[in-house]
Amino acid sequence: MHEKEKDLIGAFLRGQVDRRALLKGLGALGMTAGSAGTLFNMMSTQALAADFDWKAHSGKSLKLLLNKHPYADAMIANLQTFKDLTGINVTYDVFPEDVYFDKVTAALSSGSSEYDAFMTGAYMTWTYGPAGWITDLKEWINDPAKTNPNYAWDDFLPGVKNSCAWNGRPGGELGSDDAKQWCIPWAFEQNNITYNREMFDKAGVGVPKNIDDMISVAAKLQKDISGIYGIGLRGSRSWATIHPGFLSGYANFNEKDLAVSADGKLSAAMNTAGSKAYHSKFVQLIQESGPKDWSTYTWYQVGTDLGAGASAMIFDADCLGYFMNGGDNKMAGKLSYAAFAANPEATASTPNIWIWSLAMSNFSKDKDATWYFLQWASGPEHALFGATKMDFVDPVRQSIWKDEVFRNKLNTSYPGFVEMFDASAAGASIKFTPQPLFFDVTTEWAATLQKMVAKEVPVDEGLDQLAESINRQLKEAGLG
Amino acid sequence: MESTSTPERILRGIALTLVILFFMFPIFWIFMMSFQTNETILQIPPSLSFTPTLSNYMALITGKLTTAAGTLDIAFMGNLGNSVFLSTASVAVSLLLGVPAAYAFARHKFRGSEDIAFTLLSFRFAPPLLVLLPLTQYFQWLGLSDTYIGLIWVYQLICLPLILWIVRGYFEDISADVEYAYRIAGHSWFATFRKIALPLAGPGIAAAGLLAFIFAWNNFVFALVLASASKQPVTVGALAFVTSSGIQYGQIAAAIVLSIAPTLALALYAQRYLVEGLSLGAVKG
Amino acid sequence: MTTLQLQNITKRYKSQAVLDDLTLDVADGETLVLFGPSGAGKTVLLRLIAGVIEPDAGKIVIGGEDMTEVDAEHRGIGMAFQNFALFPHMNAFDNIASPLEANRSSAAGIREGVEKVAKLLKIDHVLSHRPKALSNGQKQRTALARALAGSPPVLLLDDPLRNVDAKLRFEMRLELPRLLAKQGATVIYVTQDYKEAMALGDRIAVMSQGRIRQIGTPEDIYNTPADIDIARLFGDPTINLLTVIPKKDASGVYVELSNVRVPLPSMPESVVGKECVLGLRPETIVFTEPSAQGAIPVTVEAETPLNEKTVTLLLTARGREILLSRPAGTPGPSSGPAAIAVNGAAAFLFDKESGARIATPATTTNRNGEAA
Amino acid sequence: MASVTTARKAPSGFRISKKALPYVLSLPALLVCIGILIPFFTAVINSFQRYRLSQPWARQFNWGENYLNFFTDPSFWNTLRVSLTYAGLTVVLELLLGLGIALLLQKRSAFNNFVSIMLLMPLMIAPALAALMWKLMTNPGFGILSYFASLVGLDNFRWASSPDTALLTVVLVDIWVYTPFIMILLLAGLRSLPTQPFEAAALDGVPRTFVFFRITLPMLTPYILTATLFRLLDSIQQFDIIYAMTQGGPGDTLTVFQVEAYLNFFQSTNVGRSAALLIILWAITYLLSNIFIKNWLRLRERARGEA
Repeated sequence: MHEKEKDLIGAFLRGQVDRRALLKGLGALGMTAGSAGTLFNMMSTQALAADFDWKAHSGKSLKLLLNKHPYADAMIANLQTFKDLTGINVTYDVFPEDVYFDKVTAALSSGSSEYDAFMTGAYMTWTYGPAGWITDLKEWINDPAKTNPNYAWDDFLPGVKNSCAWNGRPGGELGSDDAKQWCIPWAFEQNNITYNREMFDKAGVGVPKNIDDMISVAAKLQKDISGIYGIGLRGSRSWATIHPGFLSGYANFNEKDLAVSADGKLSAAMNTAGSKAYHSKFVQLIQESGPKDWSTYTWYQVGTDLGAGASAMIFDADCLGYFMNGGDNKMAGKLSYAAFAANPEATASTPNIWIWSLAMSNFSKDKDATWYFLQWASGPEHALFGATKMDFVDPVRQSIWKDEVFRNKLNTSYPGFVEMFDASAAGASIKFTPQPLFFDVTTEWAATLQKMVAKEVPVDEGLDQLAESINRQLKEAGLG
Repeated sequence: MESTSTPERILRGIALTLVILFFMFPIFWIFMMSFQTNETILQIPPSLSFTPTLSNYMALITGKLTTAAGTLDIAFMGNLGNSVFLSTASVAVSLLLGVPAAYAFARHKFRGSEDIAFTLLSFRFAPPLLVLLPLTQYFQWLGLSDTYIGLIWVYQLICLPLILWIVRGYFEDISADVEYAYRIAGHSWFATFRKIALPLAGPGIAAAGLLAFIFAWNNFVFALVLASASKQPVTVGALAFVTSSGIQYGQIAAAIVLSIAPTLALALYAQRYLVEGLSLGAVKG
Repeated sequence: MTTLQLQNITKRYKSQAVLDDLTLDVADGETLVLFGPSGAGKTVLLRLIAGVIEPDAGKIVIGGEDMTEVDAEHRGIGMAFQNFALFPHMNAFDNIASPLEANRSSAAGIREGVEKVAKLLKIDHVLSHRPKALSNGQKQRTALARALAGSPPVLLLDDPLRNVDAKLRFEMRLELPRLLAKQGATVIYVTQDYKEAMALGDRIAVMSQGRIRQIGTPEDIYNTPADIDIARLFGDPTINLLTVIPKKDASGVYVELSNVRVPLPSMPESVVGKECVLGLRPETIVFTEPSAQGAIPVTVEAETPLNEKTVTLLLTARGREILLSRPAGTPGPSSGPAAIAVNGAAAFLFDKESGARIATPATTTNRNGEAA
Repeated sequence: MASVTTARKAPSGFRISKKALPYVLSLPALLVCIGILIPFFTAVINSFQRYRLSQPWARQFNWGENYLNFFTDPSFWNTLRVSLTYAGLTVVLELLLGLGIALLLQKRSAFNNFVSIMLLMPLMIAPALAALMWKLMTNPGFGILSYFASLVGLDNFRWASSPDTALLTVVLVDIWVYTPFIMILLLAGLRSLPTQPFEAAALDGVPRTFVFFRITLPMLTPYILTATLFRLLDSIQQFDIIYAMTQGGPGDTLTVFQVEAYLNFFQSTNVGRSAALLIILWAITYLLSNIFIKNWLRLRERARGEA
């Protein structure tokens, strides 16, 4: 059947025909999009199988621990392809994001061999890695016998890939030569601006250029448009408050969370003059134009408000803005995206990033088989499937960003997204200092921010206290 | 009561109205939300004008949830089933173990009885997290993690002490002579327990059982840490509506309504026991 | 033979002895009344016999079998509680049927048994009622019926008439002896009412503070009370008690009341000069002519008719109160000065210090033949 | 000699001796729970260790150091203060409110019974979900309660997000969820009180307040103690509501024991500190319940002595 079509798709998968040519060609052959999809899947299975023994672990069984997330949904939607390809059976547990990481900690800390692989963020591997719960994946990536030749490890965005590698030394540089690859990036988020075009037009303001501009733009929006507030920011007592917009702007001023001395000792770096200045402005921004109950705001409230038209913009994950521009959100189709550099002297945006990644449990009973899953799930075929057919933003492979279909999809429905990405991708990386007290530091940082916003403590004093407390904890843990 | 004056009746009426307003309004609001989508729930200012939709309930029952980021599979009905099973089984086990123990503490002052009773109660006030965290490891070794048996066992920490202490009080309130009379009439202690003590403490047992059921039903932290997705109760499962693409308030509201339903039905059914029969006047009279 | 023996029974609550080394024998078919004030240990004793509580020391032998360790349900006992202790969730029929059910009787047998005893106690019309719907009297009869229904060889009745009204109590007091006799059981009956004790008991055991103070036939107890307390407890109106110091002259031992010599012919000489209490039953005192031999002058203070008796309160010259009881309708002064005669032979003399009655040679023999 | 015909059943078959019976009845319950003691001891050991999951190599016994550190740690004292305040506030308010409602519903009627069941509904919603709903209802934009507040002029009432009102807001949610629990126990208690003293008092024309304070309240005390005990122990260990509403914030306003210990374990993976915190919490609850149980037993004893 369909010999011509198979040839065409085969050529595409071998890289001989680009995607547009493929679709054109298929159209000419009278294929509907749907049947082309099926054929495409079938062929990609064949293509993958061609050069590598995917069936080596046939008959085995794996179990995954997944977060309730569009990325996981995209993977599950495509999972049959993997099963067909390898003959490995895969089951999975999905937990809501609110409790997901606690579940991971509970499972791993008890040494549970139930799960072979799981979703994680890079920050978490700073705990999981030293604790001995996850496996360094370099061994597999570099083994040609275990990794298929099309995997293209070099295709991953370097900044993202390196952010998932750490040598385990507190304060050690991410992606250093001796770093261990604790997890494989799957998709990531840059923290930039998503704004409501209608509201910006109505208030007659442009996209803020720097932090001072942001303060005034947000204030003007809030004043001119009734019933809304200027800018959505996270504020709960959690690390999640620090890592998006807040840290991205902070890093733009070249400020650090911790300082690493020559002998590898860590100390708090939040009480520098530059840091204090930035904190003051950020606190002012929240006080003047942030959500009224900012201190309870998590990802959900920030997104919900934007989608429901309660806020004019957010300084948060780009994919949060992406999700709010679709579905049954009231503001769907009215949102735009822009890179944001808080420092007027900075040349470009330097967003801190969150990376949804895949890690291998050290308690897995069959690591080779697990690696088969990991390389498939992070491989180019699934990445393309996720990016074009599902909501796999932001993709971590450079080839996807070059993909026309993907760029077109973004450009039509998500104005400014591609430009935003291109403008800040170079500066995008994890801005935290990797160290095992990450959550202690960030939680306390968030609590201090809350106190400053509530005017319980002045910014200067608050930061000094924070630095003092963090230094004490670092010492206690033998890191400072 | 018959002699209550008019102003007092009015005052009582006002007080009761306020109480009902305070406790029932959120319920009413949740109920209303369960017929709305996020679009009408998230209005500024909030309003009651909306076109009711059954989509939330449909989503829960069919297990398909449509969000900004596409269609998600949800296992709400499975979660509901787990909740029913876990709570019922836990309370059943607690009653089986707790009622005889309560009887022993109420009727027999034996060596160490108060110590044993107190120890049993102390399980209730051990902070759940304290035992939970090491427990995950032991369950791993014992092969109990992610089993219904393991969960039901841990749920005994919630149910058993509550049942034990409430039921003990009811047993103590039964006149010992009534039981003696039955013993002397020629019946064994077990027959006496079954024919006299159990029926007379029945309302108390029903009430304690219902309260234990509610507490087991509402448990969150044990279920979260010890159960995999397939064994999850509603409390954990409902968080699935907190998706990365937004909180599905409508569905959470509908989930709450659906999750109250079994307990409420049970409470209404047991109403006689719960408030009317609970009073031991019948026993003492 | 269903005799009942309690041997050296001791029961303590929190180191306080409620029953103190108590020994008691009850003959087959006998009705023994346990009489005493509340807190004497009567109810505890019944429960020990029934087997719902255990003694700290001592043996309980029923029908010649040591039952100390035997469970209540195997002792063959019927018991009626002072508070009735009916099963509130069962109707009167089921209440009464409970001992029959325990015997595994047939349904027909149970019905027959219940109806028989219900008819006997005249509660056959309320058998379908729950205890809540029964009057106090009906409850009491139901409790009694339940105790009787199994025809137990030993029957323990714990003050069953305490909580019923006077009229019913009076009726039952007449009715019960007939009923118990019919039953043929060995009965222990607890009461605080001396008339009940006198009316029902083959023998009466007077208890106080965990001990049996005296045991004997009702006549024994009345006529030869062991001590001042027992004398006071039995008799209505209560016995007159006057502190005296007996003297002696040639004609024998005597005491002086208002300077009148009252001879105590049967008293031993050892009492002379010792402070004693003279006990005079009100019915042994009679009005007499002031001029008569041994007449004691008194003033009539008040007169009260008491059922078939008339009770008169008198004041002696020294201001001591004395009660006099005579059959209703017999003549006597109702006010003003009068004179009385006291029968010294019928008087009791108690040791003031110990309260014990000072035995007279005539009565001693009588008291020793207790269980004969 | 009719009595002889009454066959005395011989003791037969398997019999449990009278002395052993209560143990036989109560031990299964104890045994089922005793397994839980093993993890408890593990936790005790952990609390005496320097133990972070993220630094397994540094795990060692540091004996009392985790505890000693608390003395100089202001966040610990804050935790202690917040936990006790929270427990005290919720229990007292819920007790008063619960008692008031129970008194309102005391009279037996179909309506009152129905209302009392309806009032149980907040208890039937998992606190974690209830908190989520309250969070929405107190949202400054979409929240109906914020809307009501603005109608009465409280335009900027910030509920759980302001340190000034966060405690009150969570306490309010706690009251909403748990008052029904106290109400139902006290209602049961009220309705089980014997009627005679009240009838007598009514006949004698004793003032109602006097009746309430001198008859009702003392007779109700065992029930009040039971309800208070369970509520107090749950309240001082509150987690679900606070964690879902504020995660302990804003600032350190609501870092109660379990929230702090939870964060210490699951986020910081500082097992040692987490365990030490929980052991202290356990000690507090142990102490409190001991006091309560003693009083409870004494009152029951007395109540039965009078009966």
